[in-house]
Amino acid sequence: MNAQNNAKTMRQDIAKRAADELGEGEVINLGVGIPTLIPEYLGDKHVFLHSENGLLGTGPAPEDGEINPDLINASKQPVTELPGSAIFDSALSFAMIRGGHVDTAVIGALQVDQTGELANWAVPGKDILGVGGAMDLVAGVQKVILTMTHTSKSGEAKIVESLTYPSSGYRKADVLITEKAVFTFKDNQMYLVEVADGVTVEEIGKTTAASFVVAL
Amino acid sequence: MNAQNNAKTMRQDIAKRAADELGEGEVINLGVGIPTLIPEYLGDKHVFLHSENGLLGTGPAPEDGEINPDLINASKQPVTELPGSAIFDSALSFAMIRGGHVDTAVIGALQVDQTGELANWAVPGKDILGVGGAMDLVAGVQKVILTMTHTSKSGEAKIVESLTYPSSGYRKADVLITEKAVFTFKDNQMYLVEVADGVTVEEIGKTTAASFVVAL
Amino acid sequence: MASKKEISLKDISKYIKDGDQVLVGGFGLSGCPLTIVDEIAKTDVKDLTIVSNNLGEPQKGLGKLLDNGQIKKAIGSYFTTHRGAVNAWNEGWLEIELLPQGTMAEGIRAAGAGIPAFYTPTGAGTKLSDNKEVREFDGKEYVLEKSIPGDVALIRAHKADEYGNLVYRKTQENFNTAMAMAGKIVIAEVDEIVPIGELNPEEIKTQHLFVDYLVKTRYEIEGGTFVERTK
Amino acid sequence: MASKKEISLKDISKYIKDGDQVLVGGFGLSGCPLTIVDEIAKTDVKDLTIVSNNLGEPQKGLGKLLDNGQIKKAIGSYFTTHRGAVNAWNEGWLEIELLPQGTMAEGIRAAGAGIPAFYTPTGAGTKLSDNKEVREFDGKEYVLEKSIPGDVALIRAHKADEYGNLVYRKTQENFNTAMAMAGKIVIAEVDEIVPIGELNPEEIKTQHLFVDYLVKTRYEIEGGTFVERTK
Repeated sequence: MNAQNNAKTMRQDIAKRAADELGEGEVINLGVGIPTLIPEYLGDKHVFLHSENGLLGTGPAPEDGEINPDLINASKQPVTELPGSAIFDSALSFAMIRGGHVDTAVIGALQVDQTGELANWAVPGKDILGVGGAMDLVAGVQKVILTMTHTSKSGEAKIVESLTYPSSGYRKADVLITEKAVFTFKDNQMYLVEVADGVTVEEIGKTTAASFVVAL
Repeated sequence: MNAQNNAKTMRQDIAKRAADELGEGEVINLGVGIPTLIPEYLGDKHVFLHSENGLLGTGPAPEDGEINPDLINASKQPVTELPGSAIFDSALSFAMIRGGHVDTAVIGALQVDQTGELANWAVPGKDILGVGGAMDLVAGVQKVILTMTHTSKSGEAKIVESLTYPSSGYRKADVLITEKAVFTFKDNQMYLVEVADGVTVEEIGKTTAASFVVAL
Repeated sequence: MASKKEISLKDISKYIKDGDQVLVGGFGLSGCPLTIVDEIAKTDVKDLTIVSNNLGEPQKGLGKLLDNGQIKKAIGSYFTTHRGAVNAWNEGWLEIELLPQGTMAEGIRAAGAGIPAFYTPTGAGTKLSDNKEVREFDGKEYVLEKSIPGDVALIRAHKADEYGNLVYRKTQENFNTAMAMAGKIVIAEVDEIVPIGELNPEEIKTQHLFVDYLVKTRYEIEGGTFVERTK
Repeated sequence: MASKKEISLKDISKYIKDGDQVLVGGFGLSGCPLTIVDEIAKTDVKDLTIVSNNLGEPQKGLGKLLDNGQIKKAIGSYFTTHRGAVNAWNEGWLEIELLPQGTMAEGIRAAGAGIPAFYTPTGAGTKLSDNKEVREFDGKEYVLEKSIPGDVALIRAHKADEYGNLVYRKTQENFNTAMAMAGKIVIAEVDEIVPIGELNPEEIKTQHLFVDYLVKTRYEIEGGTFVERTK
């Protein structure tokens, strides 16, 4: 992983590292933003992409002339369906999520605390008018992987001692991937398990407003 | 309606009268026993038969060589499917019943009280080992029609002041059809609305251990 | 035989009255009954509570009803697709009830399935469970959610048969089947009504007992989007 | 490519241990995984809690496990199809939990859908709600019912594709999809495993993410009944 100060590369690096976390044959739900870049980095690994609106086996975007506005993903983008895919309704789709049948969700976060509790749907003081499937994913899937930039654009810490943004639920994340580091969470404790090339543990410490155990 | 003292004719008469209660195009669930005879008496009236195990549009029994043991009704008898039928799973089938989407259930009863509360699944002092879909139907459908012989084989009243058999739920029946009479129920009151040919109101009174308003 | 359930577009307004809670299918514009919504936008019906994942876009789908001021309250999971919803809420004339998308789907299905309330892990420990009952099962917290019925459900499918059995085009189904289950009156907008027997019993997604009326759509897919047929 | 999910009949017993709660599909013998049940009847596994609508018939389906004394408790809606169940209950070695059929179906689905409990009107005011919580919503009484999960679910379908997506033959589906959702380990018995892409995405009734293992059935339909193939 390379910590270049370039937003696009940064996002690609995060997506690439997140792709490595996914297991062969897993059912994966990808959130908006960085997670949507993951399919480019899967290589030979085959996973099943689940879309909240009722598709298991989501394929890449169609060619321009092939767009079907009734074949979309949860970001409302036109997609294709891969062989072996299945189509179903929203109630069953969220039964899959809430019931623990989706192996992994890779989602963005606005903030995460040192226990792994996360905030990914609302900003304090702003209108709270959208939540979508965020809380269902957090509550239900087997493994939650967070992908986000290590700090905000203005350099503020997003990894904090305790959340100041509205929580997405009791469920803790399992893995956090930023352009600088990879953390895991276990029993309310955060572990630094990887640093990007050229990044020091000291730098991680400075940009992280939370306690973590170094476990490189 | 003819009150002959012949069990078979008696059952046929009850079924025939029950068929008259069904409206064109209704979705009907038929219980075991007398209700299974109803399709013979529908004439030109078209109704949709719902089977709890997941079929809407149940057709008559197949010819001998045409039996598919995976196409059965809720009595586990082989059936056929009519054009326009739909097949679904048990959870959805009972969602239809409990959610009030089945217009009418025609079911047998062991006892019914003068408010319309009924008992149709267990006999006091005997093993209680089967309930099937009886309580779901009683709780859920729009209209409950009971079909039963007016008294037990030994001549005991089955229409009583209050149930001595285990209740099937709070929901009251709407109509009760026996070989002797037709009753309706409204606001916990029972009304005698029809008597069979040759049957007197006095005879109904003698064989009915419940209060009813004569409303012929 | 023509379907007994088919009605004309001008009859739609007979079934919707001021103050109704109206379930409207769709995830974005896919599966949204655009023709029916257009018809309602032409009427004076008002004070509607709309239950739908989003509120369309400006002058598209439910966005038209919002722009007309016909909506009093919106229940859904994602309102930021239409800036007008955010503005109306800030101005105080639109009430908004935000629900996690899965809770919304399950709540609608529950209403259709005769289940008045259920417990869900989603939203426990968040602002969205403020003022809701929370209860532990096996040491974990769950939120009690009520079912979400509709006076009317307006849904969109691909084909109906003459009885009103429905099938969908790809991911068009989304909330539509659950809403058909939960609506007291259900009107389905379809591309085509086919004769009885043309749909396989196993492929039917929404069974006719859930569907009261059918209308034919005025929208078709052209160039990857939904385009209104100009007569 | 052969399905990665296919296992041999002798491997079935690896996935079921003494004391497990086992969901078994079927309404009567239709949709019951007869081959899997036969295999379990050959093993020593015991103290099972079986969740199934009925307990088969003497020496048929689940009747074999009952006859062998491998079942400690049965949860279902209708036990009188097998007189042995009634006798075992009277003799005191079989515990029985009777549920309305719709409550059972909904409870199994709930377990698979992450819903720990729900309220239902069914059974309110009856002996079957004794010792259950009852609560009013809008002036009407409802019973709180818990979800019904399985350590293992044994189900029966017609065809699987190599991923484990399933389709059924007519009314064979009954409890099978809900059980596939609710089982921690799910083994499906099928007539045939077809290549990826042979099933239409819309016709799939049980999606592969619910299914762990596939086995081929030894039963076929002959003369209107299920007959074991003699090799």
